[in-house]
Amino acid sequence: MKIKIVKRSEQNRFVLVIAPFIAILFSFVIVGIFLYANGLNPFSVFKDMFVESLGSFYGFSETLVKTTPLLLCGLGVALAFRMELWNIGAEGQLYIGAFGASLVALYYPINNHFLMLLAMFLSAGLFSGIWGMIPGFLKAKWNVNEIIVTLLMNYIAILWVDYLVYGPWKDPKGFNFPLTKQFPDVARLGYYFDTRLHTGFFIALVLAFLFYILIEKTVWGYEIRVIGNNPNAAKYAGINYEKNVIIVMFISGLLSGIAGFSEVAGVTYRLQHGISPGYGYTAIIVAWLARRSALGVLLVSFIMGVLFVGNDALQINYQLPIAFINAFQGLILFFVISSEFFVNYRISFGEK
Amino acid sequence: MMVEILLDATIRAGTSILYATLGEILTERSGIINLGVEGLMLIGALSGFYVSHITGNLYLGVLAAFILAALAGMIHGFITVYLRANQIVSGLALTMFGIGVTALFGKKMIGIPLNGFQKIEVPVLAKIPIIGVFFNQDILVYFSYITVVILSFILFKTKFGLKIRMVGENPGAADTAGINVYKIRFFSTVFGSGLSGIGGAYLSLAYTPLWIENMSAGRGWIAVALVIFASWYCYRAMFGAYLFGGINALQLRLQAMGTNVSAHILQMLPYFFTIIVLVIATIRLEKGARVEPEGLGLPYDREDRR
Amino acid sequence: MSKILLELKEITKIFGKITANNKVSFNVRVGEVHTLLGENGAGKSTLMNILTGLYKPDSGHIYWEGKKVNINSPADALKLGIGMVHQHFMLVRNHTVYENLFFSVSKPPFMLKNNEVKKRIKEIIERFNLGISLDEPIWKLEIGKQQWVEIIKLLLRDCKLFILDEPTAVLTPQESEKLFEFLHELKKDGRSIIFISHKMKEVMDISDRVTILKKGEVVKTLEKGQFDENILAKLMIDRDEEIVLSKKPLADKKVILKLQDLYVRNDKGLSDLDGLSLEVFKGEIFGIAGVAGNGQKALAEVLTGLKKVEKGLIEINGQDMTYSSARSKYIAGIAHIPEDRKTMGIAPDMSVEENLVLKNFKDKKFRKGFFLNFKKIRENAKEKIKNFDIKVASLNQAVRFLSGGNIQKVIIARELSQHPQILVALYPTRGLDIGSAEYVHKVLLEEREKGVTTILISEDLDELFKLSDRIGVIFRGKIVGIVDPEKTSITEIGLLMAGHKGEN
Amino acid sequence: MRKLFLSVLVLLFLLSLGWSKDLKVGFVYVGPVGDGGWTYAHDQGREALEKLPYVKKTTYVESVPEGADALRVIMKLAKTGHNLIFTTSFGYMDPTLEVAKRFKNVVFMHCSGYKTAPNVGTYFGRMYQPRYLSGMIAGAMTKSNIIGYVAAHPIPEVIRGINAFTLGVRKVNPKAIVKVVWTQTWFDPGTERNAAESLLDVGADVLAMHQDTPATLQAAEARGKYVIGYNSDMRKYAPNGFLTAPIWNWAAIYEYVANAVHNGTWKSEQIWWGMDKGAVKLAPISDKVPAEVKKVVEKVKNDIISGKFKVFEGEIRDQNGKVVLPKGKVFSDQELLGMSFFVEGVQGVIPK
Repeated sequence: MKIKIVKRSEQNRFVLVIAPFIAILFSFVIVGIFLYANGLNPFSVFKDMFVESLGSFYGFSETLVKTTPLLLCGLGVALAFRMELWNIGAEGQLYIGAFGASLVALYYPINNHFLMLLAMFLSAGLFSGIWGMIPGFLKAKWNVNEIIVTLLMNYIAILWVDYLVYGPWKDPKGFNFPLTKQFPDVARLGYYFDTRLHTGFFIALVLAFLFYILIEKTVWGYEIRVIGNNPNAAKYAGINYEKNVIIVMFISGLLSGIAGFSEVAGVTYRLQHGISPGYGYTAIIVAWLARRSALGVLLVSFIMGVLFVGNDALQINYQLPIAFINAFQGLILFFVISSEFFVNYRISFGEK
Repeated sequence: MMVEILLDATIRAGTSILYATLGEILTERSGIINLGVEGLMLIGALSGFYVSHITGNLYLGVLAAFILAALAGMIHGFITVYLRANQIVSGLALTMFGIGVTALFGKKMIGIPLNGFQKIEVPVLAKIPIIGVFFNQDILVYFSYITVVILSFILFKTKFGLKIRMVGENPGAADTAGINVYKIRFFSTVFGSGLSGIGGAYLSLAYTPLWIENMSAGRGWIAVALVIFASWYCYRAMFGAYLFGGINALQLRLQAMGTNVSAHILQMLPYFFTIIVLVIATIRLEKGARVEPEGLGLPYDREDRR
Repeated sequence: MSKILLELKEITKIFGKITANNKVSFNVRVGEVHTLLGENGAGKSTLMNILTGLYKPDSGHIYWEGKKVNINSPADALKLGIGMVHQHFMLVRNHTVYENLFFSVSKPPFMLKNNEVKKRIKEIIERFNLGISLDEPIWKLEIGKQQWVEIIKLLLRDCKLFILDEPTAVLTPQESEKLFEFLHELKKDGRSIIFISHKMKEVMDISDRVTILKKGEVVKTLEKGQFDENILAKLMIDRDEEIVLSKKPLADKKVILKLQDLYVRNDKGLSDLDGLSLEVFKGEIFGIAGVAGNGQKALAEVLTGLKKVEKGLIEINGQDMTYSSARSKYIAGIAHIPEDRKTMGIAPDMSVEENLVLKNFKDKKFRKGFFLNFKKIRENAKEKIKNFDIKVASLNQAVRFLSGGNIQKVIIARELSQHPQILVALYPTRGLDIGSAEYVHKVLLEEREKGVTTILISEDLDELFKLSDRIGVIFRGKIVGIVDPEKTSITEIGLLMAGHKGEN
Repeated sequence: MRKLFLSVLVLLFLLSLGWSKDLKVGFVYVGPVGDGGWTYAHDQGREALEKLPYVKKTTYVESVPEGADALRVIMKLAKTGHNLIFTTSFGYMDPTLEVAKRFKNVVFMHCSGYKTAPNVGTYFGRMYQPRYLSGMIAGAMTKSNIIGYVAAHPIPEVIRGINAFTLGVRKVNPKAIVKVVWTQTWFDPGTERNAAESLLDVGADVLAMHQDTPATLQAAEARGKYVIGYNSDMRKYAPNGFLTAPIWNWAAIYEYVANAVHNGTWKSEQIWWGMDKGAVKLAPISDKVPAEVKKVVEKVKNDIISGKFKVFEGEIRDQNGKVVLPKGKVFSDQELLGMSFFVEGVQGVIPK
């Protein structure tokens, strides 16, 4: 018997879809063994995880609330991926979007509900879009590495918001705590069914749909697809790479910024320190697992939402520390990335 | 006097970042990006602390930090080198994993004091004004100087370093020259991870001898940025690490001297500064020759038909 | 008869659905030049990659000096004494010549800087009078020099078997001559050479034996004296007579394209075009001959607007077009068949129909406002596939799954669909099988009949002689001579290609 | 429909008053239990509760971000039958109230906030009292008359601590000044150590701090200077330089609240206990401190406990010498909770 690793000449659709799930299954098995060794019944632990996030209407709505920022940031990152750009800066773009939305909500007394939200939306999108455009511009103009610039700009964005909430934007009646005033009612997104599910989720859905249309159906999307597939061919076809880098990074930043808008207007109703617990970083993973497609981002961000909300059950029902959950998620990721190998290669067992 | 104090704070604040940066330089020189530095530093910090606490020997702690971080780096190495998977995502997973695992196993180490590395004055040299500050440090700082020299020496003066650089630049060429691309890349990733682990151990054994969760507090990410800042050169990494440490030290000292500057704005400066430096460095590049290893981030598959 | 050095028995290698080598057997004797002849895609490169340990065969055995061997890695091959100069050089561009050669010395020392190593390398450079500086980074060397660096590697390793994959493609005739002299010396030294080439004349000159490969299989191995150019061509092409192409003379000589004193720099800041001037008449096929790397690519890129001109003038129909962008120029009527089909001409993972509008997707007929008009795109694809006889499984098929010839047809169909005034064709038949190549020739001549002006850049002199109305020779970024293909000789062009000014 | 639902809830609530005396207590932590500081101290309190016979179970959820996730976690705890929930960070204030609206039969206790509801109380400790005492010790021990204070984030709790400390310093040593450096961190030992050293560099010979890590203690110990800890008795990190530490004892409050709920006597109140009730303490004072100083401190401590002495009692001047509290007046709790100025003797700036 001889085991050989052979590169697949054509992608096997079945493996493509099934590999990540098998990988997740594997990590569940390993974690299950760990749980069992610690005297817990792995099946009830995992069951509770899913019951928590999917088993009730409320849990489901919470999962969607958690999905929203991941979906938006994931779309942003995925769009940049489409052009082979690594936008690691979704986290910072989210903060800048939250800043833009809050700027309007706190300092512009618009009394119309719709106009207020629209203004917040636009302000969030504009600020974060420009924020995202900066690394795009540097990339286009001087070929400065966008991974590093976006990564560094995250820190600047977070520190900027900290500066505001600890300083000039602090709620004067908030006993000096690092929070802004709560937004007026007109600056809050509506919520539904007596849950926290808010309009932000539907905005995200619409944007996901627009993302799909934009990429797959429009002339501009065609340009982006050509660039992403073969930048030389794009240049040859007269597609302006530099211009599109800037535009794509603008929209990419904008999408993440809308996540910031959705969080402050739909969930927290104020700007505060630590508005995102790392959605922007998770979004990179989301976009990658989603293989850059809108539908994929929707699916993966939902699965991530399920995991996040399901974690509550692990902590509350079983007192598993958050550290365990982090390690668990790292493990799942390791397995999923490794499974990619089987998408690209097959192992054949043949006679020597 | 003030200069010496500031320099002293700078060196010590920069040393853990320096180790991590050197580790990442080694890894990236072989063509592998490892965004798991933050996780590796934590693994190094915990295992260093743990072993030092159990054995009472700080040196064993450093060794343990190196070995365990290297083992964790092996996961990344295996996934990216042998399974040819996406390096960025694998690195992010490593960071998540490192944060989780160290918090999980570090619970018992919280609140335990440790007698860490002490300063050792180098005779004569320590007496030189200003420069002398470099020679009144703890052993890990001295070891970091040596690491800079040795790593730079290995990378640029020896056969072994040429292998690493070739593999990072053009794995195909290296392969036909009879170099085992996979082995070199794997080795560089593992060894580089170990160095990042020592960076973590510097925190838990010398700078602030204690263990708490997440004690690297983002230094791993700074190291990743510094590799670019240093354009993959060891001595520049040293400069960069001290620059970062220095700005932080300066920021705090300006406060202590009663200057009215926003800490948040000041803390932005290093990042802002790095972006500016990065842009200038990129613009000034000699055209044609790229600074980064040309094979960086690309998996190598011998049978890949293009 | 001398001893057998290497013997391959029934080597088979399969990539996915393609059988690259099917039960290939042949041997190499000590001290012979054994030429492998075959179209691109006949499986020569795959076979050589197996020999050098880059690929592992799916079945079959290799015998080296009578012993069965397994070559699992390039290191194994080097240990045996098999060395190869790949078509794509295996050099590290950012490293110096010295660093690139370092691992080729036996037992490389621990320290990079080593006078012993330096001496050994220098000896070889001096012995063959190569004039290469050890401290120069590779990217600063001319392509011919880079090849010598590759050859020095094999000499340093004291290889018994040299494999040279189309080594003359990047050389002037004079440089090739030098290479052949060198190969004779190797032979005298008792070393064996596997030589891969398309150029019949060279093959005739140098080969002791020739093995012809076709579609992954060995057709025949012939001893010296058993073959001449005709026999070889026949075995290779499997066709008795060439279709003779006739072309009508040009009606009038109206200048359609005028280039004056063009200067273009590349990324390295070196001059790619160095004061190039040229006038092309309407309706002619203007051939550009020259050794690769003398500015052909830059010329094409400038003409198609991919590259900016540093200095100079480009006039089309008397109109200054020097500084217009790629798109507006294309619309002004320049079509482009790029040098490298797969890396430039197509978006490989996108569908055939989408690739067929790669250049004109912005046209009104293919869009509805912001959106693509998929109906029209599909209609267009159907029409092109029919007209150009493109073989596809479906319109949605990713274009990378097509054969090389069909990919070229996709590109040509797309480029010609806009009825261009000028066509810039780079190496349009490179790597195509004879059938596809002839099809391309036919299309080019048809376009000529329609009044399209073609600038044909090719390294295949036969092709240039066959198609061109005039041939300009490019050397170091300048046109150094223009000749009439019916009145000139290969020798004259060869001299021009080497930079010797022609008499005219 | 909703009305019906609510009335059922109320009914259930009334019924529950009848027999359900056993407690299931939930805790929401902002950091990991392993932070060695704030959350660690709370968790000590939780462990104390576990020993009570009527406490059936305690549950904690750690590292809960103060943004969108808090509400979901608190809700989850309420839903899983926890009838007493402690939320231990200021940022949980609004989410706590939000959840409380829906779970009228659950008692919520929010730490460090100011908003209450019929089933929401607040609690905090008058940490400024032991801070004052520690300041007296620092003032007595300094020779350079410069005392360094490694401050965390500029929120009222920290500012109040600095002020109380400074008042204590000035009480025994009117010439001494307190220099403040903000680290903007709760636990980053590296930066905190650096900050501590920056204060030592400008001549401070006694340090005080407000973070969760003992980095400041280590810095002082290494330079042979004195240091005052925080959160819990951290003397093992600075065996020579450690003077004392104001420390939390949350168990006092937790046991009181649990008992009240158990007995059905709980009412919404704002608990702000001081040293008199043992919610905050001063760790045993080091032998390095002269006996006469100890004596004075002991006396003031007794006065504080007996209520004879108030820390923030006029006349108090701000940094610029302006009188902010005339003689004989006392700051109200509201004023204390929102404190945002430095008293005379502090050298430093509150970031604006």
